[in-house]
Amino acid sequence: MNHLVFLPVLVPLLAGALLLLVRRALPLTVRRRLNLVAVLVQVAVALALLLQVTDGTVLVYQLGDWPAPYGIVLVADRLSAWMVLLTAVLALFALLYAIRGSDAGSRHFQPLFQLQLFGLSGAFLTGDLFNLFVFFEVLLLASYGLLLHGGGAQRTRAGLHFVVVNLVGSTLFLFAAGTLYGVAGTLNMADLAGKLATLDPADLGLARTGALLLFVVFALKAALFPFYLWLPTAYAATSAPVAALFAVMTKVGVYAILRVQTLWFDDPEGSLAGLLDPWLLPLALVTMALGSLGALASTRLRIQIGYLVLVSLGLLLTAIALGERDSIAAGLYYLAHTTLATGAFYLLAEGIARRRGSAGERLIDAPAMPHAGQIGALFFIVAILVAGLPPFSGFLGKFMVLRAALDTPAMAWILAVVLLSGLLAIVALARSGSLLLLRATPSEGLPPGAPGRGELAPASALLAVCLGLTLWAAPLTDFTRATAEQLLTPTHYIEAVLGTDMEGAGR
Amino acid sequence: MKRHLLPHPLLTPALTLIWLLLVNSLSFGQLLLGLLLGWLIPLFTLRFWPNRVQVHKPLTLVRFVLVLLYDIVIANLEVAWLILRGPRRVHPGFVEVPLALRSELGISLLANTISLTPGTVSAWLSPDRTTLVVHALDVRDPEALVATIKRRYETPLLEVLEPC
Amino acid sequence: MLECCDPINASHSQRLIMNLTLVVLVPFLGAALTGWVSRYGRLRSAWMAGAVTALALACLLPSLPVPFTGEPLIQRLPWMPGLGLDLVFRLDGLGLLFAMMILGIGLLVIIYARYYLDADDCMGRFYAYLLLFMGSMLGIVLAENLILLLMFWELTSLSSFLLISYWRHRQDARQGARMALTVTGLGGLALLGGFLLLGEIAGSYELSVILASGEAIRAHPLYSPMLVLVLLGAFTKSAQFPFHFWLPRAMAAPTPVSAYLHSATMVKAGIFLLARLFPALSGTPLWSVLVMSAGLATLLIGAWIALFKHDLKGLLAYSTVSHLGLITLLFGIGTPLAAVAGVFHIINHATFKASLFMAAGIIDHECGTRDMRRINGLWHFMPYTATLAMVASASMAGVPLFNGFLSKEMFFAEAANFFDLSTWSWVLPVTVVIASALAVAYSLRFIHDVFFNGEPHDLQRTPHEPPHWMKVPVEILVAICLLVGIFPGFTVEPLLAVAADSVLQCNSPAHDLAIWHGFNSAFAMSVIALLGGLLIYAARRPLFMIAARHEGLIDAGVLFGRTQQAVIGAARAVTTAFDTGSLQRLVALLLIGALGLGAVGLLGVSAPLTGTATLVPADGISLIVALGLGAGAIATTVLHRQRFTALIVVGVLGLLIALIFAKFSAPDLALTQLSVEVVTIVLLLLALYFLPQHTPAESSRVRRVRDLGLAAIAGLGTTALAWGILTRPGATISGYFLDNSVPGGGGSNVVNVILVDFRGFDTLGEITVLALAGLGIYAMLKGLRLPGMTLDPSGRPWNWDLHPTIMAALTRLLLPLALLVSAFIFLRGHNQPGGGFIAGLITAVALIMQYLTNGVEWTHRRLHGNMHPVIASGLLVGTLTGMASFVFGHPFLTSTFSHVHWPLVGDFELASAMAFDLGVYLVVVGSTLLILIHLGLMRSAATQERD
Amino acid sequence: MEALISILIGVLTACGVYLVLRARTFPVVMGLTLLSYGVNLFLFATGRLTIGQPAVISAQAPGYADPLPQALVLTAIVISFAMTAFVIMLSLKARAELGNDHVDGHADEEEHS
Amino acid sequence: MLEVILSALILLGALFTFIGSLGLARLEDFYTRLHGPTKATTLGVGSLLIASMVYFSTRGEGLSLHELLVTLFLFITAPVSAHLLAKAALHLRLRSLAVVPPRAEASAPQQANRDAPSDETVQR
Amino acid sequence: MLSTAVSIAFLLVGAAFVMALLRLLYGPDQPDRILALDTLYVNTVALLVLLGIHLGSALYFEAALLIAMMGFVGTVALCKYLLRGDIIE
Ligand code: NA
Ligand code: NA
Repeated sequence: MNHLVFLPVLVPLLAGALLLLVRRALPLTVRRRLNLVAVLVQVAVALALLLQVTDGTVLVYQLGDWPAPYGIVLVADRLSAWMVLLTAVLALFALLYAIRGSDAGSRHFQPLFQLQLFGLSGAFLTGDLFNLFVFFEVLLLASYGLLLHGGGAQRTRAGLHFVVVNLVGSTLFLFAAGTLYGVAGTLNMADLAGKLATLDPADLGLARTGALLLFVVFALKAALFPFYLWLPTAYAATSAPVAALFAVMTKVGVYAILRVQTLWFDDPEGSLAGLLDPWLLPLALVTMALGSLGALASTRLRIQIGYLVLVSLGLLLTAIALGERDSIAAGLYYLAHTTLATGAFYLLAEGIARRRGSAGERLIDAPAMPHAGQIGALFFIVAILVAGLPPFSGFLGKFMVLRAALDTPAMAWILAVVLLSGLLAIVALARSGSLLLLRATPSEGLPPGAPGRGELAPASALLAVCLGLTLWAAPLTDFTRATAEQLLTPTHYIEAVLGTDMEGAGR
Repeated sequence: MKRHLLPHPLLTPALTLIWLLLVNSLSFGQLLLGLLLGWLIPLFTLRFWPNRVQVHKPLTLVRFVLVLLYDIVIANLEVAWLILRGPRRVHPGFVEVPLALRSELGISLLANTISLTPGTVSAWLSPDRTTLVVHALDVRDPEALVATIKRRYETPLLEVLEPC
Repeated sequence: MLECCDPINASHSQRLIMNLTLVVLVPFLGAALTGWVSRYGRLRSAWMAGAVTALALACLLPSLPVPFTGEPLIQRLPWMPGLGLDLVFRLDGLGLLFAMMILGIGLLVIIYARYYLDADDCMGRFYAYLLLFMGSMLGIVLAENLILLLMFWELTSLSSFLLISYWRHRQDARQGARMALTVTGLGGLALLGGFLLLGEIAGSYELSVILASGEAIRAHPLYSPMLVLVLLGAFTKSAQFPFHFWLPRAMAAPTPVSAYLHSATMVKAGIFLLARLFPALSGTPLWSVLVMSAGLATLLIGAWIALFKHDLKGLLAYSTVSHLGLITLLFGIGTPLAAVAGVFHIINHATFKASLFMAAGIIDHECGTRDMRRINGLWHFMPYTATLAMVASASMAGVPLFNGFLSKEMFFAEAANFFDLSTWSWVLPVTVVIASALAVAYSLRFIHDVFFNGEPHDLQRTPHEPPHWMKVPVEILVAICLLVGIFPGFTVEPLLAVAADSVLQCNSPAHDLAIWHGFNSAFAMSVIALLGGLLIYAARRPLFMIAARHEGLIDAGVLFGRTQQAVIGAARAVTTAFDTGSLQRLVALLLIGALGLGAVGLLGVSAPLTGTATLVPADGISLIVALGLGAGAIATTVLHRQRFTALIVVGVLGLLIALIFAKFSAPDLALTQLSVEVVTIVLLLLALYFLPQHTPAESSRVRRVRDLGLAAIAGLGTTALAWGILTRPGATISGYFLDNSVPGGGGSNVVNVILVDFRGFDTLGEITVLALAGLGIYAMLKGLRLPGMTLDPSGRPWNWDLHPTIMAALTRLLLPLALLVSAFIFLRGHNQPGGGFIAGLITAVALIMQYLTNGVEWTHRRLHGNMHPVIASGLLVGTLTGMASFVFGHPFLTSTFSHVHWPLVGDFELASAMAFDLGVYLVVVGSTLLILIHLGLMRSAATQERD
Repeated sequence: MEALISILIGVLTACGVYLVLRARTFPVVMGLTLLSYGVNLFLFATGRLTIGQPAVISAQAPGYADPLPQALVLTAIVISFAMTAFVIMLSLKARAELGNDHVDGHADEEEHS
Repeated sequence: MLEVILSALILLGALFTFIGSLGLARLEDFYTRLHGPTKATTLGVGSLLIASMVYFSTRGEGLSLHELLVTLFLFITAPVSAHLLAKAALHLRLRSLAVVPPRAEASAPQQANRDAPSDETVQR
Repeated sequence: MLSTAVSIAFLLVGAAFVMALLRLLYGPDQPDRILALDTLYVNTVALLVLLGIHLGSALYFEAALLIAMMGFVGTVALCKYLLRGDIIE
């Protein structure tokens, strides 16, 4: 049994529990170092896992040694490993930022951070629908804790909204999972794939409802229109490292949509073939459009970033909705880009806000900031990344998605929305950039307590990773294309999970 | 030291007995387990229950319990009849029972006893714990009720818990 | 159609040396270097920028001869071959021409700017931006791949944004920069769309392929949208009407920037694109109509407005617009000769306009203003500069002996040829002549108004000749104007020919660059234009008055500003219309989405809702419980504004639910539900103390009706789902659990075995959630201060009795009993209803009971309040138990159990799952107590600060 | 019986939905509680209704209820308990930070009157 | 015979459970209603638990006495609940058919009792 | 005979439930409702015991035991709220 599949879940869980245990026993600096070591280990583990699955093997880990579909399995295919690595990398930089001081305000930052990673990795790796629910709850609750640390009316309100709407979402998840279990009698996602493909026509209505409700839940997590309203405020309300880590949280929803889309709804012979097709693309496009309008309308930088996240999510889901090998490959490349770039943007935004005195992140005039040159350059680069302008990964991803969209019937729509929302994003970022960085009243010097240049290092490093995404786009897109191929031929996944002699087992 | 190891000598066998009741078994293994728990739990709860309870006249206690059970049955029948006849026939009233019992546990047990027998509920204890106000469902003669309570319940409790 | 002769054989010559890549990359790297060296002295950055440009030129030199062989040089560095996107560069005549202009004029601008910039302007930043721009521009003209071209195209937009906003303290600079970025950004995105389509049509993004497949491209059904998108890109970049307005506003940039961007480079990128794709896209009616009309309109409008600009740079800017229109028009006409003329005018315009901008910069620099109404008679102050400027203006006006005349003659000839007696064909030559007359007029104005026309008005300082080296670039450019104008055959002809060849993708038609072609229609038009220009300038005063009256009537820039404001306003409106910051709306939208899609799922197919299973008959007690539950739920809803009352009813609901679980064979669930219920009630009560006791009636009627509707649909929907499932015979995987629970899991309570074994991982996640809730709440409590109610809800003081004696005394009695029960439930859980979770809750409740009845202080003296270690060790115990199986090479959480026989004691079963359950127990106890205790402590914390 | 349970699930859900849509935190918490009752009952119902056949293996048992949904409901109960606790706490925090218990933190007229 | 005893016990228990709730529903003020549940607790549930003990003890699987525990718990807790309810009702001054002793309704202990000897459970 | 007795008992306990539920809904005061809840706890114990006898299953015993305990805590907490507002102080 290859324990490597399990390690991305185990490492943060153990680390989280340990950090909780030593909360009072060890000084903060030691705990920070422990945390950092754990995340570094996590990155290494994720990398090792990715290398193991690059050749197309699907690694299955049967928890408790119970075979699927009876026990819970963790499944690492290219997609899962990609997501886990992405999470770990993002977490590393978010943590590097946090341990410079912003974690001190929280009573439980260290364990919550690790448990959030536990939830994220678990959600990406699990092959069981109900277990996915559990991990959703883990990562949500961890994120609530992280979101709410520190006070402030805005943060509390955003947190309340975020929590309540997600709780309603959790209820929906249970209704959906229950319905699918009621019809198909199983919870393993690979097993469900087989059962849902060969449904008794009489059960079709229920199964469709279950699947569509599940889609609603995932769409909520992915902040798809019309369920996106929670995102900008929630992301804007939290502290920078947490917001950066949140950048991967919506991707859990995206991941889940991609997973079920390819696993359940892609087989043209299956009973539920094309179930999401009428919805996913239009909603993705509307999300993109509204996101770009929101970005233009924002009066605060972090709200604006939130809306820009929506734009990127729209593009991402467009790529998934197209359902082609190339589009999914493009989407997966873009996913990595947008996650890291968004993370960097949030880290940078706090740096900017802290240098602007009382104006903070509000898009109004403020005294010129110290180190404006460095910040300006970083802002410029991150804006280019986020707006999808050349020459960086954002452009490449967008280009690839559009290229894949070309021979589809909705081409005109996709082109129109993507290009126009891109324009709006440019306008919005030019506006905020010139307000934040160009239009300054004379400098008042460093506000008291503001950090030095070193604070910008994690964001810079994340941008460097994005540059890496650009330079090594070819091998990366080779990988994402292989990932897409693997996703579009789910039989391998299903066989790996259920074993080949599936017919003999069970009932 | 002894007190530390076995804080409530009565509690251990009681808990062991209850354990055996719980598991519905008399096996030696369960007895051992019961003893273990009966020893561990008082150790843990020692701080919650500092004053040692001493039962002075076990026979009186047994008689008290039997009387109580008998009273419960009788009172049940009486009150059932009252209820079935209809609400117009009841004559409720509050009576004040002056207390001879001093300990918290004693007063509490008395109050519980009163409440357990249908027709009376101990409703209020004065702040100085000298008077227990009892609500009775159908009281024609308050003094008699108070006397009954003191005689049938308080006296045996006094004998068992506070003999001096 | 292209009257193409023998096409050039586009064989790709691969060279090992990647010098083209270097040409493009050197400025980028140089930009960083330049910015860096400026720390060590501002002038060093100027030297560095010059050196970088020279280096780039040097890199280009070895390849200079290649285009003249007639074959383009193509160099490829693989990047993303799978996407058809490589770092592939191409050097042909057109690219060479442009590269030379970019580098050559770039070098001159660098020299010029060294003297132009003030001491407090950050020079390093300026040169860094300039080099960024230069590299991007070189990338455009040398790119072989359209997507690569586009990337550099966008980089020019971005770097020009930086250059235009260089004086960031100036509002016009910021606005101009943003406007330029917006318009060119729009164009860039359109171009992306166009290139995507073009690549799709041609099957490749490489120019070699595209230029060779013009026929196929023009015949493709996607040709029209593609062309429109590409032209949109070209027109916005080249400031063609109606996108011309950004260019004059970009004049807020330092003049060297204008001299560079708006003569030879940035705006020429659009023209370059027209030339580049000319063989592939031109020759269709659509091309002609779009390109000609844009060119013509721009030519005329630009010239007209230029005449009336009082701002020196404004005049030059609109003149640029007009000349760009001219070149566009030439490509629109589409004949090979017109294309040659277009290429020629690109060169000529670059030289005279760059020199004019530089001259304007000198004037601005010396006078402190650019307002021609104040600047007069500079001839007396700076005769040398005046001479240079007048030569360049003459070239701009198309006066013979200057280079502008030559290309304008070719232009007139093409315009005249266009006239073929068809109904509207006269429009072109006539308009062209009018525009040229206007050009003559504004050139005249530039000369007369600035250098003559009386004395200057209130200038800040007395102007004089600038430093010598500031004039050198102008001298060089003016010299080129003259040399080309007089000796075209010796100077420009070879470069023009090779450039034209590559534009046409065939050997360009014979063209004679002589100054004198005889008395032909072109000459006549030239003469008319010159005379007309003189006339117009003579009549300038009434014309100025007319113009002043209509000023701002149709200002595309203002229109753009309004449009942008309108778009932002609309964006605000749309955004706030959706995002009202209302949770109720958020939840309602989620519910509407779920209900809608759920309905689609259920009603979208014709499947029966009711299944075929045999049903369980209802019995009386179930009916009563169900009725009670339903009534209770409704009562909670109806009474919800009386919060405490609603809370009591919720307690009943939990009890009845537990009863239903018990009734339908789920004792474990009943136990769990009961325990959770009580803890929840305690929790709600703790919270209610700090909240209003009543909910105000504040929902509007509409809102209530909407919510009732949603609620009703949700109720119907879930009823339907439940009914559908309950009436179907189930075929599930549960048989496996029943079969393997005892032999495989070592427990006969299958539910518990599932929880701690089959799906133990779920449970691990679940206790993590519980732990997280505890930690999250604890974290949230920090600094939280809330006043509780000082009076009870009916307005009376609270009861004096904190801890009623009877209650306190008896609940102490209960503690050992409850703990015993807890142990019982824990130990039997694997085989009978129970388990770690319920046991944990019982323990927690037993302890909470102590808090309830004896108070915090009393209990805290007896119970250590720090629950974090308990939670942590619970999590660790669970995890480590799971990890124990690693030792035996089994996966996480693999359970083991064995029956141990001890003498006397009997059979004991030891299962690893019990250890796991212990972890569950600890987390439950720890978290529950952590939550409740700290919530209960909140009021005491409000008065005295604790941890 | 199936109809009874189905309707019950519907009623609980409907009441939960209505309360979740209220403007004050406390009713929302109550609504979430009712919703969790509804969904737990639903999840439980996916194992179909069986009377008197708990999934405790014994020789005499005539049959067994589907244990899996029960286990799922158990997990769901615990999770929703944790979540409820969290929301309750959050509503207190909101009350402290926002000065009232409106879910959006609006101070409204009725609060003053 | 066993069946008869069982049936009688069951019926008795159910009957008293019912009467208790009937009292709760029928009686006219809170204090009198408070007496109802005592019936359900004591004789009602008591009889049923005895019935259960008898029933499970006579099925050949050994003695079943753990029902006694339920009784024990109920007998400790039910009176305390009743006491607290009455205390709350007095505090809230609910309508009473009987005359309420004035000091039992007081929100604060009367002055005379302030100095009464008390240990930790009494108001400071 | 036993099953008849159990059936009648179910009816009686069911009727008891109805009574308590009515009191719960009708009130009129909060102590009335708490009392109704308390009564329902006791009635539930009765019902579970009956159910155990009816189904011949001892698996309901723990539930009955737990109700005796949990019901008490619930009632105490609710009463304490009425008396003091702050239930843990
Ligand atoms: Na009584
Ligand atoms: Na003038």
